[in-house]
Amino acid sequence: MIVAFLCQNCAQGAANTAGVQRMRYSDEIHIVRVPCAGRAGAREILHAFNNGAEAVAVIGCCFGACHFSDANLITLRRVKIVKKFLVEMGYSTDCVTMYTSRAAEGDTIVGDFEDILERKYDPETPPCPGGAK
Amino acid sequence: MAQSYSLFLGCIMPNRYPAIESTTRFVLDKLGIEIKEMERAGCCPAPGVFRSFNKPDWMVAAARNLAIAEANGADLLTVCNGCFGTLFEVNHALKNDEELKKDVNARLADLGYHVEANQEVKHIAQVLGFDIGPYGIRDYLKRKVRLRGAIHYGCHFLRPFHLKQIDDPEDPTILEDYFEALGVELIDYRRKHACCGAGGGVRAGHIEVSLEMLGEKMAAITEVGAEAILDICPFCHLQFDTGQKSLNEKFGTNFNVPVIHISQLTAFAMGLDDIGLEYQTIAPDFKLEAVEL
Amino acid sequence: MSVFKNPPCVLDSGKRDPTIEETLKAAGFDPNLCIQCGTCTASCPSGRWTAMRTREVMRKAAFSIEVVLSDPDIWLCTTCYQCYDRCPRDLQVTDAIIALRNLASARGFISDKHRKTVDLLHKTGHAVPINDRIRKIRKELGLPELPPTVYCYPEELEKLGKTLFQLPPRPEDHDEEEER
Amino acid sequence: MSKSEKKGKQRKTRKAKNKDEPAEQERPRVGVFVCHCGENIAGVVDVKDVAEFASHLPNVEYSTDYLFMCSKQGIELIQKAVKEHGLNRTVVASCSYEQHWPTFAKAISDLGLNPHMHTQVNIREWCSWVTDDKKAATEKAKRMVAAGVARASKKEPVATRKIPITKRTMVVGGGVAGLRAAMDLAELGIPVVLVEKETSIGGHMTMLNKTFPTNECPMCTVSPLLNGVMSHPDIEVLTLSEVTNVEGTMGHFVVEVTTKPRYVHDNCTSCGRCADVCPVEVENEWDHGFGMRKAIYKPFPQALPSVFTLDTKHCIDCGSCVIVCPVDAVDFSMTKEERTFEVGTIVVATGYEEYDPTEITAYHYGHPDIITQLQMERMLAPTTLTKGKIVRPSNGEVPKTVVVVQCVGSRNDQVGNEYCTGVCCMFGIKNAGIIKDHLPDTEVYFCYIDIRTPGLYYEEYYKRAQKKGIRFIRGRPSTITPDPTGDKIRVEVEDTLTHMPMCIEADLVVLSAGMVAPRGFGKLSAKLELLRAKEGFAKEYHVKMGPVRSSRDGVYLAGAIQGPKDITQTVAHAGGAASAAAQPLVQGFLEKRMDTAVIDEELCISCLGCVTTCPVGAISVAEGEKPKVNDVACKSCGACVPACPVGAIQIRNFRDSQLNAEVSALLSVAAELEGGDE
Repeated sequence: MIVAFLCQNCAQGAANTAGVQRMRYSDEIHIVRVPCAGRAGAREILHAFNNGAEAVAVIGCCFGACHFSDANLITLRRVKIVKKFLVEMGYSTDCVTMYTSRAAEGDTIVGDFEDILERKYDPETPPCPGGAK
Repeated sequence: MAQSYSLFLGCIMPNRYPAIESTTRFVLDKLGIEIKEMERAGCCPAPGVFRSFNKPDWMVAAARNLAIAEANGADLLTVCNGCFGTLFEVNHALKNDEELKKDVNARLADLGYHVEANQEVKHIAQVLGFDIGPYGIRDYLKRKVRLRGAIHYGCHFLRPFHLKQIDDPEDPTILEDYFEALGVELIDYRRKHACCGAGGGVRAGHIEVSLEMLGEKMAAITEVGAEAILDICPFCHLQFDTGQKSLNEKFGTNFNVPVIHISQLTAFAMGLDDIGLEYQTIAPDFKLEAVEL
Repeated sequence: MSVFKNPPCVLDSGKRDPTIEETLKAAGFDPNLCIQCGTCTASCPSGRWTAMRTREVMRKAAFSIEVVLSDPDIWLCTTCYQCYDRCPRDLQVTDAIIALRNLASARGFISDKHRKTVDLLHKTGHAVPINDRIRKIRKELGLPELPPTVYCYPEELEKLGKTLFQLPPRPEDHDEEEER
Repeated sequence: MSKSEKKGKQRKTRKAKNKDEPAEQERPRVGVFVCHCGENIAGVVDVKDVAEFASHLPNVEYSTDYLFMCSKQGIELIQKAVKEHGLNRTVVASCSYEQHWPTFAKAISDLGLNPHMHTQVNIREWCSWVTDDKKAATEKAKRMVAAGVARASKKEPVATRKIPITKRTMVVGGGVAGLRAAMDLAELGIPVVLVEKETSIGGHMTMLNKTFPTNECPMCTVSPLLNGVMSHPDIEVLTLSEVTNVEGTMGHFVVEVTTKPRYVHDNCTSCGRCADVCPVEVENEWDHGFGMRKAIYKPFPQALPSVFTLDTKHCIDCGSCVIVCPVDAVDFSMTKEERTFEVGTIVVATGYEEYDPTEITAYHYGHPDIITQLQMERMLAPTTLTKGKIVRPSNGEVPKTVVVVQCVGSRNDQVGNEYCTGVCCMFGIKNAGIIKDHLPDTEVYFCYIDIRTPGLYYEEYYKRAQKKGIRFIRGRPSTITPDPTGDKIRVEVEDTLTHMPMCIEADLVVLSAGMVAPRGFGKLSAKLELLRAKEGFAKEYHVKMGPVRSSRDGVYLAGAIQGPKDITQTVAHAGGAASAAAQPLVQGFLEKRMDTAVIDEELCISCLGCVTTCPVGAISVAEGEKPKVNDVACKSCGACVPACPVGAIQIRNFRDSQLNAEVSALLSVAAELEGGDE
């Protein structure tokens, strides 16, 4: 199961657009609504892993187009820090990533989903914290 | 370290207007630029005809020439707009497309070459007009010319602009500034930046159309009373030189304006008397007038 | 009866060759983006003397009308790039013409005169080969009689000729007379 | 798994300490409503199965499915269930939050519940529309509903607060859009500050000679508005002024305005003696090269405020004007002034700028006989050097051939303006017609790509121009070149309808340059924190439903700053902006949802992580105190929450506990469903 934290502006807009355009992505993607990508931090991401998430994506607006004055850049930094935690814990850093997407373009977010899915199933990398596979 | 270039001869310069070659060598020598010969180089191949038949083959043949210059370890210098067009474009394409480079190298390997596209392709007009420049050239001049000249840029030196980015193709000044420094009085004429009509395989395939286009240019040049046409491309040179004769024969016109290449005029200003105008079809008795400095 | 079924002046939308549009798109030119403003035709030095209308060539290409390949029009472009530099939609018009010519060549639509140029390249390595008069002039100018080009290396020349620019034969139903 | 459970428990015990955690609420009683959305959801998801599954979830009291939950019947169904089963939370599994959260929230708030107790689960866009496999989609919908129910169980009521606001508006830009907006606002009794950077108000409209489609005099049209604004008791007009700083939020902006010195006091009677004696004559910017002015000047006779301006850049300090002024209005000692205004809303009406065609080098703009439409308007104006006559600027002769060229800098990817300005066809036709009217013997050519004249009386106007004998050529000129062998301008164009390239030997060429965003708008938009479209114009909130709102609350857009517009559209747009800007001011207060950040002072360790993180600067800290959240400024983004190392700062309804409950439920249900399969 993959948890995707989507900001209520561009990311959820993109996910809605993807739906309207009847694009296809894996049913393993589960979207969690947050007001801004900045709301999802280390606690949220690690909570998802602790409860069995195989990968976590945090998706916000494009850089420079954040609706909250670049709070998405703060998120980018936070995700990088989470990756450092994961390294220290001996896990792959691939299973958590920050993405951006455009509300008007559903394919941007479907691409993000496909990317995080690929990361999850990459057999070359050590297992994710929550992943049993 | 002295500047050096791999001199790309092409076809028309060595095989029709050797005087352009000899004056180019003279000018580069005076400027202290070392020439590295490009043994085994061939046709660039021409961007109009050969690219039209088969673009991939054209790329491979051009890449072979680029590879020869690379083996010399010196940037490639052309004296012709057509060669510049082909080699610049292919070099640019190879530089920016790794996939393409792989494909081209795969075919080049059969011929025994390898291209990296790590060098520049330059035109003599760039070297004279920008690198040396209208101010820099004064140090090398022995005399100036007294001439009312009409400049013809040709097409592939400045166009397409987004690739070349040398000067604005609608209103360039690079040659104007340079020729003025040589003492030329410049005359503007209608459709100055239009094509001479030779390129794109039109001269080879449809000579009458090619001549009509030339005729339109010649009429404008004659109308303003130019004493000579100043060009930077041996193919335009050929078109102007032999084309005027053909026009006169075919349409009964009386065009008689000699054409002078940038290398020839520069060599003359640097003190070389024999710049080979006597071998040309139009006005073989034309003599340049010198103004001593 | 059947004579009157398909008037020759009506475009038969079924008789289209989609490879034309595809080839242009692959060459980075989407002919459907053309707004037919005529900037290209007005720029064209050839169009002033011939029936060639760059804008029309692009339109025919967008409609994938096959005749655009066999027409001599595309061979009247001097590749001067004025249309390319001025197109308000930033379309690569000249490159599109080259792509059309490539497609025409692949189907054998190459004039005999152009075939001769290719023969020269195969034989001498040059589109314009040297002659005796120039050999003499070269000597007079203090240049080597023959430039050190591939012409002096017959083996390599032969190899090049076998690798590059092998032109397909002219289609039988299309003869030179028709072209002009 | 045991390890993670333990961790979760640890967190829970610590979280329980958070004082601001909603006090013991009554036991959650959740109702789940699964929508078919016709076939949109039910065609892929087994909605009955989902509803059945939901009924077994913790806290769920009632669960059902229905064809269209958003229909009147669907809403009644929800309201009936709430009443009958004593529900205190609702979950509707249907479409997106944006589409129908407000619908269902209103449905329960009508019954007296807090609207925030409604949770929307999007099983359409995020599930049925993106999944092919019916079984997988149903399973996914179940997981989503389970997560939604868990979240709903944790939800807390959120109050809506009324915030008093400053009843005053600032209008930036004194063109026709700004004037219209200012007037409309003032008429509603709202005090307005109008900020204009030029010496006088009126903008581009006062530069025009005639307006389409009636060929009316724009000065006559606009002057009642100009005078009205100048004399309105509720409008303060600041000319030569620019916005230099903006602080605050909707309802209470603090705007700093800098006014450049005019060097002439307001007691100026506009007698003009100063200009008569001024020895310096320079080009008048207002006339775009078709008029001169003195160093002390009024840009045009009717300019308002009717006060002269001294241009120190060109003044030679001779002092003649000081001597002749009968009222001692000229004052060299004036300095720039900075003033601060408190306003509730801001209307941006900075207008457009004419595209500078120099960039299109093939058109050789810069030659005296190649001019733009705005220059043509000035040439036709009776107050300029030509006295309204149409002449060739190079030699003053009457042109025998005029070419009007459309789409200059519009519909042009090369210069980066892909858009159609939409106005040029009409003003091009207008000026072509006026030229033909003035000079019937002159050939007027009109080169266009497409004629675009939508709207009443516009096509008719075009038809009238055709009747006048203007030669319409469907083709865009490739080059416009001064002839080196004569004094003509050669326009090369293909008439695409006859397939003929042609060369027009013109005496005068008029370029219909498009409308672009004004230079310097970048600075203003940065101060106002507005988003801009890639074309440079200010981006509207929504292209269809919010064309007068900007990306920022409390800032509205009027006229061409939102995109090219003609005068009619500009005035209508400005009226819309005025009413939008007036709405909260007339109401007298703002309604603000308090799902904002809250700080548990007991937990807070004063690390100030939240203060430095807050992207809108809504958290402040005073010496020796714990940080405080400004409820009005807080935009509820939640960026502060992860910044807090102890979880002391939370967002209402996006608390750690609430978000974690949703994720836990999702993942545990996922494991369950998977386990059940095996």
